[in-house]
Amino acid sequence: MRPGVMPPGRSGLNNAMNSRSSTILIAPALAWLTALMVVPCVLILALAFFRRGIYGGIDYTFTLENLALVFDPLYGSILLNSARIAGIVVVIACTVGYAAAYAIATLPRAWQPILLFFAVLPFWSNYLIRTYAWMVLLNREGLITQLARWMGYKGEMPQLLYTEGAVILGLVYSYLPFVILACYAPLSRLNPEIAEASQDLGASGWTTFRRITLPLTLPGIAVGAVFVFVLSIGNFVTPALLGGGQFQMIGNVVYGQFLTANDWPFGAALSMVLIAVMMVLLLLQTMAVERGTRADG
Amino acid sequence: MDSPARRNLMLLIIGVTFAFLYIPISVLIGLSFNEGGMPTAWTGFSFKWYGELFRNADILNAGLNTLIVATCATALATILGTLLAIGVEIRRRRGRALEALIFAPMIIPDIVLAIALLSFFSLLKVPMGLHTIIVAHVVFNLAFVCAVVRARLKSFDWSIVEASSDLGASAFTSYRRIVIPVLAPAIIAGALLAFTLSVDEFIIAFFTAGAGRASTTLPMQIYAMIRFGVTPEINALATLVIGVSVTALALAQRLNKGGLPGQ
Amino acid sequence: MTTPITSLAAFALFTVLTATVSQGQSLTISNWDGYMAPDAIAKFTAETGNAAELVLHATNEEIMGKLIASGGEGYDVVFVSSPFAEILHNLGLAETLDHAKIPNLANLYPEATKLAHDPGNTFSLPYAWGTTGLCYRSDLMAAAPTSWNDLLSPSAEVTGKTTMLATDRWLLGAAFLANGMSVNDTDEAALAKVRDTLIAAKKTLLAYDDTTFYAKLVSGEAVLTQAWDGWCNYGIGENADIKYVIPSEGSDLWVDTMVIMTGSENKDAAYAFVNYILDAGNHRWAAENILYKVPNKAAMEGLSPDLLAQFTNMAIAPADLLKYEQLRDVGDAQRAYSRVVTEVMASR
Amino acid sequence: MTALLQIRNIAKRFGTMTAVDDVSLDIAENEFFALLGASGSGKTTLLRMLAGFEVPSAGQILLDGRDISAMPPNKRPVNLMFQSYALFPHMTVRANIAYGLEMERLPKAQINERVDEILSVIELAAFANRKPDQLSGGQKQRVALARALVKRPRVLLLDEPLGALDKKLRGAMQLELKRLQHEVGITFVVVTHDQEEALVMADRVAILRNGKLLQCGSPRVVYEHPVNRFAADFIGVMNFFEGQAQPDGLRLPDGTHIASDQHMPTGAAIAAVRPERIRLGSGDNTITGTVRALAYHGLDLQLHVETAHAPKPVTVRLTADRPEAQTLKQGDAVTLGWAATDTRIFPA
Repeated sequence: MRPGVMPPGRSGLNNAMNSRSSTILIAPALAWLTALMVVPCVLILALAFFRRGIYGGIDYTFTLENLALVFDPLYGSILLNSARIAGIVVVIACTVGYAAAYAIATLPRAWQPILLFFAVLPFWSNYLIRTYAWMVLLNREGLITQLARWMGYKGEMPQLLYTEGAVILGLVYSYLPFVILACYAPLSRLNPEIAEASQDLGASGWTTFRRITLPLTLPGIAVGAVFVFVLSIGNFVTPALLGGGQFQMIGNVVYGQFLTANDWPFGAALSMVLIAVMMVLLLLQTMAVERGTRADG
Repeated sequence: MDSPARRNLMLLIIGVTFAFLYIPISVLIGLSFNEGGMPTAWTGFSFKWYGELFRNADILNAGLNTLIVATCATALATILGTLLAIGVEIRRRRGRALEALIFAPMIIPDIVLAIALLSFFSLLKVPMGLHTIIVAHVVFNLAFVCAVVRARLKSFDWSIVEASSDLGASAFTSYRRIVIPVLAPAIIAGALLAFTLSVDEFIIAFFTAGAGRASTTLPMQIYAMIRFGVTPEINALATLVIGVSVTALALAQRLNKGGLPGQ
Repeated sequence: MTTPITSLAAFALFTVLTATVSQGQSLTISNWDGYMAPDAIAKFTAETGNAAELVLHATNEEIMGKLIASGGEGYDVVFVSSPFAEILHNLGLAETLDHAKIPNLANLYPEATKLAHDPGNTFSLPYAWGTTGLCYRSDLMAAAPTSWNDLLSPSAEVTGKTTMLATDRWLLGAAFLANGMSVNDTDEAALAKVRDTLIAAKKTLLAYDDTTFYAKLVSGEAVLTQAWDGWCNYGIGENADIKYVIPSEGSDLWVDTMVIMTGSENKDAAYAFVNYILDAGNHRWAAENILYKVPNKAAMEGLSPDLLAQFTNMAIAPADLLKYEQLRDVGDAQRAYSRVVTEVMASR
Repeated sequence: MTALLQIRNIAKRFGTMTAVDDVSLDIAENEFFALLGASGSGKTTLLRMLAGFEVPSAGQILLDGRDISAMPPNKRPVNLMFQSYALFPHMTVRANIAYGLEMERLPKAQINERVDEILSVIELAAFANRKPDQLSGGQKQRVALARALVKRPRVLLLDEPLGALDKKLRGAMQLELKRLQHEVGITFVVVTHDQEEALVMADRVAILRNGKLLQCGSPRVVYEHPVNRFAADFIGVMNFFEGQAQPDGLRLPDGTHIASDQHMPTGAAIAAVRPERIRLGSGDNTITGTVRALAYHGLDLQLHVETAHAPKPVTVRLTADRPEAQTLKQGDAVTLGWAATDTRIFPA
């Protein structure tokens, strides 16, 4: 028994106010989450099995049409395309984010918290505003064009805004702080002597990174990657604002089914796909983390 | 290992990353003080757009709505999330299902939660308005508060609660005088994060809001401003909103050294 | 934190308050933002003694979703485009109008009582009408556009600087017209053709834009856009080089209407409201300020010639407007329309 | 006279694990009592049952003849000084000490008076307004002690009270605690794994092993007359020789006879002798062996002598300044002797 910190289950606190008080403490939040998250999500699952009324609304007859439609080539291709864009975002964000986190972790300990704070800060400021900032920078008459003109560039500027590149850039920009945070956590916990031991045993800096540092910090990258993928594939704001409405991510289709086409059952079926993707990725990530922790003993 | 070249490379990486993160925001902040208001030309320093902002009834109305939503959602989420964190930490057996349920609101795509709540409210014929946004925000806010408080509880010395009990305090007194005050920095930090999230949250608010101005929040107003023609006031608004977030986050960080979720 | 119970109580109180406020007995009117005089509600209340609350919707689809979800409850008068008024009528949510209660109906142009979607104004009252055409920067184009094909297969000069409307029916409308089809065509082959036209056009597009295309014209980001005439006028108001043209293949006739809901608990007040809007002076406000044509003869006749000279598309004769086909409710074919739009959006 | 604290056949089971197994003890008024045992011996669980943090699975705890087994900790006139001290980190020293008195709802003036009094006893008056993280380990320990003592409990329980202090401070604090106990006249029950600490401080010591009480008695009794080999092994260092019991001692497998004044009938038995009872040269019992290791401890010299009679080397402690100790070196052949009265015989 560690001195002082009684492991829950053996502590006197638990005897005095144990499982019963734990239940009392947990109950309100659990009830809230059940009523306002679990039940609505189950409702969505159920909706997916009903017909849409001719003018929207729900016709309560059972059907598998909506689920079948999800795998229709049209929506299948939208799903794949969303996954492709989200995948590109993940790769870029994780590469840049890991590099930045790695660089921060090499600096003196005293600087790290402040740098990390400033790296994360944008993540907590308004998403729409951060996206809008890129509209200001990228549009044809925007700051980047102005800058190019000012520097003497005379030709026609390539279209920057309303392109797939702009959507990817916007998503990377939005989620990069989170990736830096997720990658920094395992990097900062890494015992520097492990890397030194590797070099002492004859490995080069690069080999040490590849064989020691990277595998040990993989769980952080996995967390970052899953978050970024899930948030990107379900996003509808960035494609709408930076894509000029020309790039349909699965999030936009769900949005459209609910707010434009008034086809709630199909929208529900599509969001089931999003939930499924999220769950599979979380499972994979949990497995990656467990493998990681087993690997480092 | 720590050659100057390597060190310079690391500083370069950090410099480039921070430039990428901060240039867009800085541009907005800069433009908010541009007399002309347009990115095309700098016509002089001015607070004109801030003045415009405070004369814009729609923005003020949305700002007030946001304040109501964020305050109520934060208050509720702080209570529920703190109790949840303590309850979970003193629990003997913690199933994966419970952990997943607590974790879910942080990872579930906003759009899914948004449409789920929209369907839920409209099927139950709950009239939508600020109150529906508030109860929806509590869902993810309480998860964040819970995460921050649980992080603090990991290093919490439960023997002080036993000591309190040993010295004659009832369970309630122990919570009131020992547990809550010791956890206070984490609880306040969690509340500040929840407040920030609530102030900035757009998608769920957008779907669970009622009709019209009565339940338009600031992010909804910003979205409308971006979609329906940009006015220079938006830069001033952006600067203020960023200011609020930065202040809340800095306070949270100060109170809860290194204890933000994920850290 | 010290008084969680107090904050809980405050929240409960607040919830109750918001709930009761939204249950008020006054009229609830839903309209697009900025589509009515800001003081219209206040003046209506002052003149008739009926309290009213204005709520806003961003799109037809948004208000339709709400009306269908709620079975039409909670709203008294809604402003929607004509195909959506038809849907409300088909769902039995639109009140059959008692013309005796709307004396100002007499102000309407005779043409406005013969609209295809609702001849005789049995369930809807036209509020504004107009055409969908091309809004462009005459100074940045070598030759003025004349055809929908100038937009759909643009010259090199304007490639990447065009926008189209994002709303299903009008997006399809451009391609239907360009292909010489009805804007309400539901034939499978026709839809396939339209889809191909739009996919080809997408590659040359700057963006889909319903709301800020005029601003893009003003800034020069775009030079040629698909536009509703009234909205093009905002651009014309800021830059005289912006012009509006109805392409040679024609346009649709769009009509935004007022519908009284059958579920209204205060129908007399609802009638009073639509009658108030149709008053020559009140209706004129819309033409003068939002620069849309109104189907109100008495209102239009009071417009200043200067306004009509600046915004030439406002001068079109009602008889000419009626030459164009209206968008109609296509029933279940709407799903096929949505699918075509999704296919276009998903194409790369 | 009945004992202040009577522990009657108490047991505690956690699931299938029995932490405390049928322990009975009487602790007298004003006694300094030590519960001694290795980790996992059940001593802490026993202490926590006395404090009220664990409910016994069986048996009773009587305080002044009253059963308190089911009384919650906050109602017992018993206080615990925690191993981690468990000082409230957000309160000053003064507030920490006053906390328990506030729980008794004493008048403010009286609380202040008693806090001041105890602060001067522990000599921390100057630190009254500091927070725990501004104190040294020894100061924290004294605050924790004061916080429990100020309540004037019938029994003060101390869980490894000196465990977190460094070795030097620990020695000083052992005597300090004993002095303090004498001064305040309160019964102390100390849990410790450090046998030296128990011997130095306690009036009586109870040795626990695997949840069972091995022996209870004064330090001299448990040291000189352990009841079995485990008690003998636990306290101090002991040399063991296994063999068969005989009327006047024990016969080793190689035939060597070990004489003892203790008698055991027959069967496998163990002879035990303390290292400091063994001398160089012959005695009632004499064996020979080879010095394998020498360790100089300042006051004495410790030898490990390999012999033919036991698998482990025999440990011998000689006073370091004796002449024969000066010349000993590794590999020397030595003769070891000790008295029969110093030999204990236990069943194997």
